[in-house]
Amino acid sequence: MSLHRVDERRLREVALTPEEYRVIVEELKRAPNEVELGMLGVLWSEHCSYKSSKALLRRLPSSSPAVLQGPGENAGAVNIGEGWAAVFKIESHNHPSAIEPYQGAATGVGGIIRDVIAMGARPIALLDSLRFGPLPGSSHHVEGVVAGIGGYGNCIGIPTVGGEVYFDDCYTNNPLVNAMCVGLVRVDRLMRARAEGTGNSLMLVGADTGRDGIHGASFASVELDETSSDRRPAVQVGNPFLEKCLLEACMDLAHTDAVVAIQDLGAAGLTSSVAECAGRVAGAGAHIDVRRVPRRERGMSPYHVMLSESQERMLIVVQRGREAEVEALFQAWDLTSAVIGHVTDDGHLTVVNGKDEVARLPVSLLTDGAPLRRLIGVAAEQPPGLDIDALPPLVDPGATLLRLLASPNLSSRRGIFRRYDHMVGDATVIPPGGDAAMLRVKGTRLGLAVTTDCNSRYCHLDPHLGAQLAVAEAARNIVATGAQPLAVTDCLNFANPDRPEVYWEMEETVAGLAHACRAFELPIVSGNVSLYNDSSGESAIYPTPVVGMVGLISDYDRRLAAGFRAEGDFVLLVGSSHNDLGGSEYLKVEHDLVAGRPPALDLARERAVYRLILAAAENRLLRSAHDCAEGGMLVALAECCLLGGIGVRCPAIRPESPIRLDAAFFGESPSRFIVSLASRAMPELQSLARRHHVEISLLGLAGGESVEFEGQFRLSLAEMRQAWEGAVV
Amino acid sequence: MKFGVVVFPGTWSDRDCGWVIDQVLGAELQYLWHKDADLKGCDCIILPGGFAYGDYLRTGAIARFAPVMEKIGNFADRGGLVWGICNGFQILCEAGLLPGALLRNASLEFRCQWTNLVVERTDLPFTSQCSEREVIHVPISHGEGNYFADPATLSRLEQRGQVVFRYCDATGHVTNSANPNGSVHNIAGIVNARGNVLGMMPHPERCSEIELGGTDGLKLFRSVAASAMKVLVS
Amino acid sequence: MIARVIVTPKPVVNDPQGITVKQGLATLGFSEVSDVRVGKYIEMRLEAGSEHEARERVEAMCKQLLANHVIEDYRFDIETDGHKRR
Amino acid sequence: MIARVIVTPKPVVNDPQGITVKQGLATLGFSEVSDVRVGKYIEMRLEAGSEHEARERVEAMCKQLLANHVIEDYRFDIETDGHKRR
Ligand SMILES: Nc1ncnc2c1ncn2[C@@H]1O[C@H](COP(=O)(O)OP(=O)(O)O)[C@@H](O)[C@H]1O
Ligand SMILES: [Mg+2]
Repeated sequence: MSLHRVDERRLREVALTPEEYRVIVEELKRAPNEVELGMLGVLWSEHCSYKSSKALLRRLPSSSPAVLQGPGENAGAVNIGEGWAAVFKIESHNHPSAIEPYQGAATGVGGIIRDVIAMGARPIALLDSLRFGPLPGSSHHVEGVVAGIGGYGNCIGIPTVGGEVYFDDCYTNNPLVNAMCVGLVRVDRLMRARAEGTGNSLMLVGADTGRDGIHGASFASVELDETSSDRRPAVQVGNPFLEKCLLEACMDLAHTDAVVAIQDLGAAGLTSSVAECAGRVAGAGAHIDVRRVPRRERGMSPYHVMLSESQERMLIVVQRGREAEVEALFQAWDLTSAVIGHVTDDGHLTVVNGKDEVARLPVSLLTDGAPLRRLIGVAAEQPPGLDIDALPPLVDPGATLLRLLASPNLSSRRGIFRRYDHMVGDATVIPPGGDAAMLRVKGTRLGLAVTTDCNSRYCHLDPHLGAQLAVAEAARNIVATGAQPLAVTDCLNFANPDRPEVYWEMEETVAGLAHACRAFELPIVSGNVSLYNDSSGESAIYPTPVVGMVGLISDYDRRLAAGFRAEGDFVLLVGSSHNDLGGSEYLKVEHDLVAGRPPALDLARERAVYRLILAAAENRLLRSAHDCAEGGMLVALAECCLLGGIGVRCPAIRPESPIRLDAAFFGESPSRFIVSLASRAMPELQSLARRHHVEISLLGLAGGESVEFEGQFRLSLAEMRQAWEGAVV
Repeated sequence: MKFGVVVFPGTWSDRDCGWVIDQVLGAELQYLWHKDADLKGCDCIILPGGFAYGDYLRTGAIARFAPVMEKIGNFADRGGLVWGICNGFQILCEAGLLPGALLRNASLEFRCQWTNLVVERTDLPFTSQCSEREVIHVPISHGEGNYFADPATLSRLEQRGQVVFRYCDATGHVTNSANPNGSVHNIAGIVNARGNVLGMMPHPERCSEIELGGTDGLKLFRSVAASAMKVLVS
Repeated sequence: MIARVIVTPKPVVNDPQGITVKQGLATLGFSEVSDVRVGKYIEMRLEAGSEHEARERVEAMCKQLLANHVIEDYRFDIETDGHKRR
Repeated sequence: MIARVIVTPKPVVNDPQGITVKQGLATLGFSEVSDVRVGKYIEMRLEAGSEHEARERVEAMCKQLLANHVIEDYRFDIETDGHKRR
């Protein structure tokens, strides 16, 4: 077939390759017109089509008896009992946040909330997983992003209860902003965004459509370069107030059975929402008239209308003849709604402008037509090894502890989360600051624990192991609250996958995630992929597979927090320590090294430790629990003291050879917790530990105003707090 | 005892207040829509927290023109109990039902945290269950809670004992470091001269159950429930 | 017509935003700035029979909604050309 | 000297505040208003050798701090009388 002539520049503008263009012409048996080309361009962008990652994602486990909805819908859903489903998803807004930190982050939050609403669920919590270049250079980004997340979440009235913040050189030009939303819906009210029923109406509700964000999806699918700032008009401005009204109106839709489906408008706007909705039903198509789309601006072409990424809009599939009922529900919230078309059975998305047809494309070509990219992974160069014997011995553990507490990667996040309303909803029974946060399910005794985790330094040193450790850390944070890990959502942030070592990282990461999730019997029910996080090919980010996890406790009265609760309690280390200094924060802060292998993870041991902690929590043996993560045992212990306002007295630690003192204090061996309990509960815990084959050791006694290891060091809580709370903003 | 909880577009503490009234206190609950022209026989009207109309332009600026506000003004004039919490306080100031205004926090940052409040009036229908100069533990969550009144208004407020809550430290001392937002005289809540309209920035509905970290807020709801019986709305 | 309204914090009201902007400018090396006040700017397109009428309407808008007289002052101008240009 | 800076959302950028204020005005009976944009107003007192110099400095301040050029436009004027009056 002769290739239809098309301007190369035009192709680049819509981010299609000549090869992809050839496939389009072949499938259509004609050249696409301008509007069609634009529509295909956005839907075939990496962001929407997953053409570089789809094959890999199929390897992730996605089922368990609790799963009500796995990947493929706007968000995943799991059954949590008593008739309730938890709905959740994580999503990236990295590129927009790099360009405009406040609005990029804010609209990221707005977008993920709409995904949860589309499932019919009421959003009950937000989490944010953030990565920046080192402070103070990145403070402009940090300030903007934190303000943007708070600005949206606080205004809309959904508590932001958790997240994480890391600083590393690799994020200097590519900050990462991932947002997760969790919602609740009655199981029998769970919606799916399927355009069922030929003749049913398609209604567009919420904000008027403007020219904002055209080509946003393609924008997220290319590397940032010097010209990126010229594309800045692509950045949208969020309106959380409008989304709050939209949220309430969508909740009111439950009062009518006239609604068939709800679909949010995100990347690629109307084009993708209509195509996706139709694409989920075999043979379905849609007919829409751009003239009926309410506009914010004059002079918009059909192309603009179809590709606009204006925020705070939803597509509603409504039973024919019942549009007025739905319109009235939105009208009550002063929201505009418009019937813009209807569902067809011709498998095509037809777009008209009044009488003129402006586009007609097979739905399957839009949603599934993008040729998958065959990428090749080649193992990256081995990162520098670590000769542990060459490290100078630890001299002053107290001084090191203070420096670690003040390290921006370990310091208190209070300066950030106090800018987020984390209480609205009257459901936050474990606030941010410890391990996972917990939300009660009102009207029941159920508690949902939620967390996001990823140590990307580990992933850089060994992506396969790093991904497993991310799953394990998330699960450990859930378990530390006494909740059972239930399901996962993941956000895979990578550099340019066309580079073989990056694609290799992706392969390894996905394999690691799959391996750990299978071992813990955790389904991955939703997720997102963000690629091209490298500016101009340099300064690629570390592989950063952020794991969002949800856990369940049957009675939140049995929940555990991280801080010590009572003087005189026994303080124990659960699990065993090894010479795990590879990739540690200790190495970075004290020796300026990013080297070695991340700590080895024994998945069976890790599970055994979970079982022990959960059994002990179930039997109310524990007064507090906190996992050991970055900074190792001593930082975890210090956090228990600072969070509880109670010190600890311990005999000196004299590890048996070959375990080193620095590793005992600051090594990051996984599968460990610090717990406290009343002395009388000790025998029972000991027998429980024996039964689960988990090592426990007495560290000391809670009490006093300092952390003391006899003869080794002593620090007052006050000086520790000053170091810990002084670091991040 | 019937509580009316007003819902504007953008309000979000309505459901939390409703939860406390209905599920914790066990009192009668009536949501009032901003377009309602009738208070439906409520004995105490709560203007809850949130971002009514997005708080665009100024907090409470647009909300105060909602149809329900006119009725609430009349109700207050007749001695009815009106209780503005957070955004509700901002709306009451905008509407002129309480003096002063709420500016951006001195830090220019939103703050969600626990605060201590010293209760300076216990003879009010809102605080009768508190003891004299009791220190209560109540969270705040706002970006614009920095209370301001011109010097004349301020001295009038102080002279007439209209300051009900002040930010203080755990021992009840009113200090600079205990002031989370820069409010003049550490003011966290005020009442009108007649004592039937209360505005406060902190959120009592967020601390009415022990699992949420404290129950001091419930004292205020209980006070209203107890004393409403005595207030005669003429 | 076009109305341009400027709303500023009253002099007695302390303006933390202005102070912060001033500090921010100083950090960037603009230490010649001795005082900053931050207010709002509102631009409106409106229909009116005459400039006089527009002036009265905008005055009413400012009084009722656009400014809070406890903490803010306002001033505005009306551009009638804008109307003609359309 | 006194610099008066006006920062407005760019015309193509969504202005939720303006939209909401317009609706608010309509509810109050000011339905003659067809469009509202809300921006910032910044008034600064500063020292400068000449108006020209002041202009350059304020321009730099706008670029670096006062306006976010991704979504905002700015304009300003300089009043030298202000200086003389002091
Ligand atoms: N890393 C991943 N793991 C599992 N599922 C994923 C992952 N990335 C994307 N998905 C799933 O693929 C589908 C499409 O994702 P996305 O385009 O981000 O959703 P949306 O259109 O709602 O923004 C969703 O159902 C999502 O949950
Ligand atoms: Mg933890």
